Amino acid sequence: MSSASIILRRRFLSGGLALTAVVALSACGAKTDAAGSSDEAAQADVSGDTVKVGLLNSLSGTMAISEVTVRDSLKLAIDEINASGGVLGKKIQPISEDGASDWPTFAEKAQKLIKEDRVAATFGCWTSASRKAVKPVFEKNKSLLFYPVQYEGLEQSPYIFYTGATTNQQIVPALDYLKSKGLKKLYLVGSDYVFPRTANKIIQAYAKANGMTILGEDYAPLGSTEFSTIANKVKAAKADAVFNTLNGDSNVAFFKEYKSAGLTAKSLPVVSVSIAEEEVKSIGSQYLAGQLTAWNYYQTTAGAANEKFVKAYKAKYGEDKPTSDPMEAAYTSVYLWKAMVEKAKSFDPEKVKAASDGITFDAPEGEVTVDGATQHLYKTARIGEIGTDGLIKEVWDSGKPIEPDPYLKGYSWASDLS
Amino acid sequence: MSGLEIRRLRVSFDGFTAVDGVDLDVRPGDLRFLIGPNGAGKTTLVDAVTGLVKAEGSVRFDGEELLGRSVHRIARSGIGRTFQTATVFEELTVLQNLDIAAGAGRSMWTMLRRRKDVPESVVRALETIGLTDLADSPAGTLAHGQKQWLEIGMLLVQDVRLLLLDEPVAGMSHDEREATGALLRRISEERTVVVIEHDMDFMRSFARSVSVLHAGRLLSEGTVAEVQADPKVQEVYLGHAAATEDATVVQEA
Amino acid sequence: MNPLKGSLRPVAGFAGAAVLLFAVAPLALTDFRLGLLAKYLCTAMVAVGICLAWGRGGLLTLGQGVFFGLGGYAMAMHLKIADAGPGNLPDFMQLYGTATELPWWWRPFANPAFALAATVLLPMAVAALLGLFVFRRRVKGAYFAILSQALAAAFAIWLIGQQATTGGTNGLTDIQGFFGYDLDDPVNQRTVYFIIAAALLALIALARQLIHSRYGELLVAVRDSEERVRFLGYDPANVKLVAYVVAAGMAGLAGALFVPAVGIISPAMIGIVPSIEFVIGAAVGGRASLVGAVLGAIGVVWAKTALSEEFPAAWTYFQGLLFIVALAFLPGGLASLAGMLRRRRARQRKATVVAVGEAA
Amino acid sequence: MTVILGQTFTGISIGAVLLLIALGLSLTFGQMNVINMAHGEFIMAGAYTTYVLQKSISDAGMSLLVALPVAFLVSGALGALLEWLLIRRLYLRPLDTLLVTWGVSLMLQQLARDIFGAPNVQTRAPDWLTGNVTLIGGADPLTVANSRLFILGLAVAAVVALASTLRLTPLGRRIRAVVQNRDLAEVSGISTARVDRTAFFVGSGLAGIAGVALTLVGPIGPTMGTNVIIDAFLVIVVGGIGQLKGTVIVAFVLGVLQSVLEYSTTVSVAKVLVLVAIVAFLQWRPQGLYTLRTRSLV
Repeated sequence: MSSASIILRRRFLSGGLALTAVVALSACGAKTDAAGSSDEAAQADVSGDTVKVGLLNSLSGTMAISEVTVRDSLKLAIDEINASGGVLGKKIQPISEDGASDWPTFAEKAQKLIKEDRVAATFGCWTSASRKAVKPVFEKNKSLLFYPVQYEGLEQSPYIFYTGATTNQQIVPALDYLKSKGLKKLYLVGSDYVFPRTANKIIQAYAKANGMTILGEDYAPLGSTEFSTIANKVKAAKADAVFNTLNGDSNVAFFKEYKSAGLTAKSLPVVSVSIAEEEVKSIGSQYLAGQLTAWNYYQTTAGAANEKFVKAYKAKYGEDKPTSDPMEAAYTSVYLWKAMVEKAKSFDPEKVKAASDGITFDAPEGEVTVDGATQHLYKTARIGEIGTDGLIKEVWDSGKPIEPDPYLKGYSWASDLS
Repeated sequence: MSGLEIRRLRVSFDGFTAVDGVDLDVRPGDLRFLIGPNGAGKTTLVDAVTGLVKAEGSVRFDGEELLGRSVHRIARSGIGRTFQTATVFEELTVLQNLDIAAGAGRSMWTMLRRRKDVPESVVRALETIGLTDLADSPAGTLAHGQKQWLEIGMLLVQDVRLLLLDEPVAGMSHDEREATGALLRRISEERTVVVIEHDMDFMRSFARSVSVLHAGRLLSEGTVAEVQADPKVQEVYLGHAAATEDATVVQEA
Repeated sequence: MNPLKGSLRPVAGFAGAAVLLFAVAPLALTDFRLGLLAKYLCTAMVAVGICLAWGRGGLLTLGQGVFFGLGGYAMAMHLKIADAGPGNLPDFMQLYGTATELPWWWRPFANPAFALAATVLLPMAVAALLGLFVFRRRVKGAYFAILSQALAAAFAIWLIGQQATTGGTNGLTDIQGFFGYDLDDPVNQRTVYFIIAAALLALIALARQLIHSRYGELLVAVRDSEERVRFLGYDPANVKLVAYVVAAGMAGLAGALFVPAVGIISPAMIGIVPSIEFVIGAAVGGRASLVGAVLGAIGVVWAKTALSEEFPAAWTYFQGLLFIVALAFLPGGLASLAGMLRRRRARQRKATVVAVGEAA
Repeated sequence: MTVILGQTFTGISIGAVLLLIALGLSLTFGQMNVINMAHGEFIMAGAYTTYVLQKSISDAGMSLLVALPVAFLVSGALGALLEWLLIRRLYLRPLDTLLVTWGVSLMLQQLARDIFGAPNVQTRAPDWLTGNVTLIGGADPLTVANSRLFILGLAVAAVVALASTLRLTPLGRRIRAVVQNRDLAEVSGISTARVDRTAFFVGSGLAGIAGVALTLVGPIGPTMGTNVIIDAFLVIVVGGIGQLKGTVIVAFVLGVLQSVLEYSTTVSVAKVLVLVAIVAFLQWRPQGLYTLRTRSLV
């Protein structure tokens, strides 16, 4: 990052602040044993016959709803790998930490995993805010994070692998789909945080270039559950479709209000990018049947790999537990790491990174390939329709995996975005 | 004219008039007792004078209008009161209670420093109210009568010119009453004192003048003897101890 | 009572705390754990203010997150500008914003002196303004507590809504330098810890002075009987205002120092829940006792880290239980237990003296 | 014109939800001066009751109607239990009650998570509640959702029931006596402890009913209570302690204000503006819209 270079690598000691003279003395005294080693990147501890990896998810707080499922599928993948011999002959020992839906806590726990537990890699984070909070921690300590959730793009940290979709693998295909169906007047509804605001900026730019019009753009605070006014606004705008980037609880209230306002999937379809099988279950297909979603994976996605994944997941966690896109991306991320490590023949993050380009995996969502340059995946975009049974049925896919383009450099209309 | 001067005082709550056009004059050096049956408006009158409740009319003390001022400004202009139930700062010591009462005019600088020595007025007040030995005990541990004395002591160090005392001897033993009465008499030589009291014996022993309130109005005013001779007062206090007997007691005193 | 002992005890206490914080902790703890301790000490700084405002003044400040956040954002804004370098926008503004230059209300924070002063003065000014409105109109007790909570919620919502200029839910992250010193360097991290420890001791000394001053006595008087104080010629609104504003300043300083220690400030530190969490430590340790409040705050956040590492769900139960036990059954907090023990010992000693006296 | 009317109706329906949530508080906070932060979790208990009942009663409409009294009993029992275990020890310390009940609310949330799982659960609304009624036809029809009308009706019924209970029944007279003068009530032979518990039972039971109503419009999950509790307390604070009419008026006024502001600005801005309006209002009337006047010192 350019900003880092501006700072002189000065130390308080050489700065010679009179105020801290006494303090500095004891800092010197204490420094000798610890500082020497912590100056360098924390070394992963791979000396034993196990290798530790960190699982960093919110197990408490508002985000626990979603993140626990990710943790569960990470554990599933680890169990499977351990059962088949582990990685480089070592069993994986997962260390689970609770980010508690609080971003500074995420940063703290990331540090703990890297410095105290000396994990070889960390898997987790859900919200962009938690990822932004831990990003400097992983970069400074030169340790790897595998981030399994679709996100707003415009980021490329050298120490993060993004196994969820970036915008050109989810939002742009969804817009292409709407355009192909002749739905050109859109209304944007989102939760007030980074992903929806950035997504909507991209949608605005796309619309401008593709002859679509945006009739309105509304944000509700995270956790907001009163949507009657927004439903009124949507109804009055007379749009062709709604693009929904709401998160969590808000979706429940929004769709209940949507139906109450007399709006249906037929009269005014909603495309959602944060509603997966788990959310469908909590909102109810009564309110959602017929609405559209955009993801890279559904529980119903065809293929032997997915059948195996769904079966294993349900066997481990319960027949009524659905699988969803972020869970699948998390599951996949562990296998990708294993493949990278085996290719590099080392747990060293730099070697793992160097080995990453071109790694493929037959994931439940279909084949994915790591793009070494961006550290994102080639993924297939899929549009699904929510059925009355609560499952999502695929109605369109991109045919082949789309090359990740986190900064949308390949799209001329997006040149102003970053 | 100086002292307390009340004109056409009216206080009403939600349509109920608690004080209804009272005129009252109390001069410095007086020891005025305010009596009347329950609900006569005695406490409300004191509340109005000290700014606790809104009132119409006029209340002047040493020529200054008090109505409309906030409670603490009225207190600063030299008017202090006690309450029916003794209200002292239970978690603070006797000394701290008095010190706070003595210090409304202190500068910010003084306030932010520790109390190094005990102010002269506090030492005197401690002696006056006889609590010198208990100066470092928390006020919450005092006996009921001692708390009431502490309240009076707080008024003394506050150096108020008008003291409004609400039933100061309620719950005190006979000796304590006598001591309190003597104390009030001494205080009233330099200050104006108004006492609300139900205890007729106490009133007869120590009052210099008496005002009788009834149903929010002033019923009668004068010396103890004059008031007790007033047929209107006898009517209000019907069933109370015979007026004639009381009158003789007063004459003896 | 032995007057010499009375004056020496706090000095000995401070010296002991200083040795612990400046010598023992840095030697005994790894860099990571020392960093955590720095974070805990920031919470303790907030608790010092809460002890003053709530323990002594009876003002249940359920909005300390707001002042913590104001201090933290003031500091982080300066550090972000400094990180970006002259003429550049902070990274998140380039990413999410449309503006090509700093918003007007960011610009003064480019000046380090202004930013440093603002970390304390800004929260104090906001507290003064709010307190003036609220205390003058005698909004108190429960009303005040609920208003504080609503304020915390509203401030968090507002911050989140201004993504282009405040970083939204992300907050201000990835802070690299602290007045020219690289925060990546463990020695500098250590120095940040020392600054925090020194600030905490200074705040404790300041609060101690206030508590033992005449003002401190008056504050307790206002807490126990506001109306009575008014009849003594004081305006209780001003008395409360001072405690509230000082507590806000302390929270602001804590927020400001939290930023270099943790490298992030976000709305997650501001809303209703974090604001209540600031109070719990003081409540558990003993709201009216400085030592109790500080140790309580450190203990509770430590327990949170320790317990949530092992059993995340159990932490929630434990936290709830802490609140219930501490407040319903031990309103003086753990500090009152120490007091009870001391009193019992004193009673025993007295009994011995009496017995000895009788024997003689 | 349709917009203004529409937003007014929306505001009224928001107000009805707010009223239903705050109504129980007007008894426990407003009358008894107890700040019960776990009130939100009693709402949650009501919502989960609906969910559980729907598993055994498959007809959505029937289960909803059965849920109303059952949720009242479930949440009421929880409330009475809380009162007996903790709150009765704390009547003289309202601020400590706030923090203690916040601890209770944390534990209840975690309990719900352990029993029902962290994700939200779904209930089905009966068909007769998912449609809407057209008030004004035409190109821009003004419609009101059936669910919202149902909640409005429920809120009105609950207010009438509570008001007449307080006014007409012996229980109500006892509650009012205890509110006005606890000591006097005690010496007049009223068992204040029993009145307290009964009042808490009723107030918490009303939260259960609010929970049933919320299943129609919002999510059903462990944190659903915390989302609404502060708004509900604000309604009581602005309405004035001890006055049912204040609660009713303020709930609707805040509802309309919120919806109008939301329409003309954004949800976030509206929320902040409403709070500013509340602070400003308290400058004018620090004790709320209606107050009980007493002559006590504190």
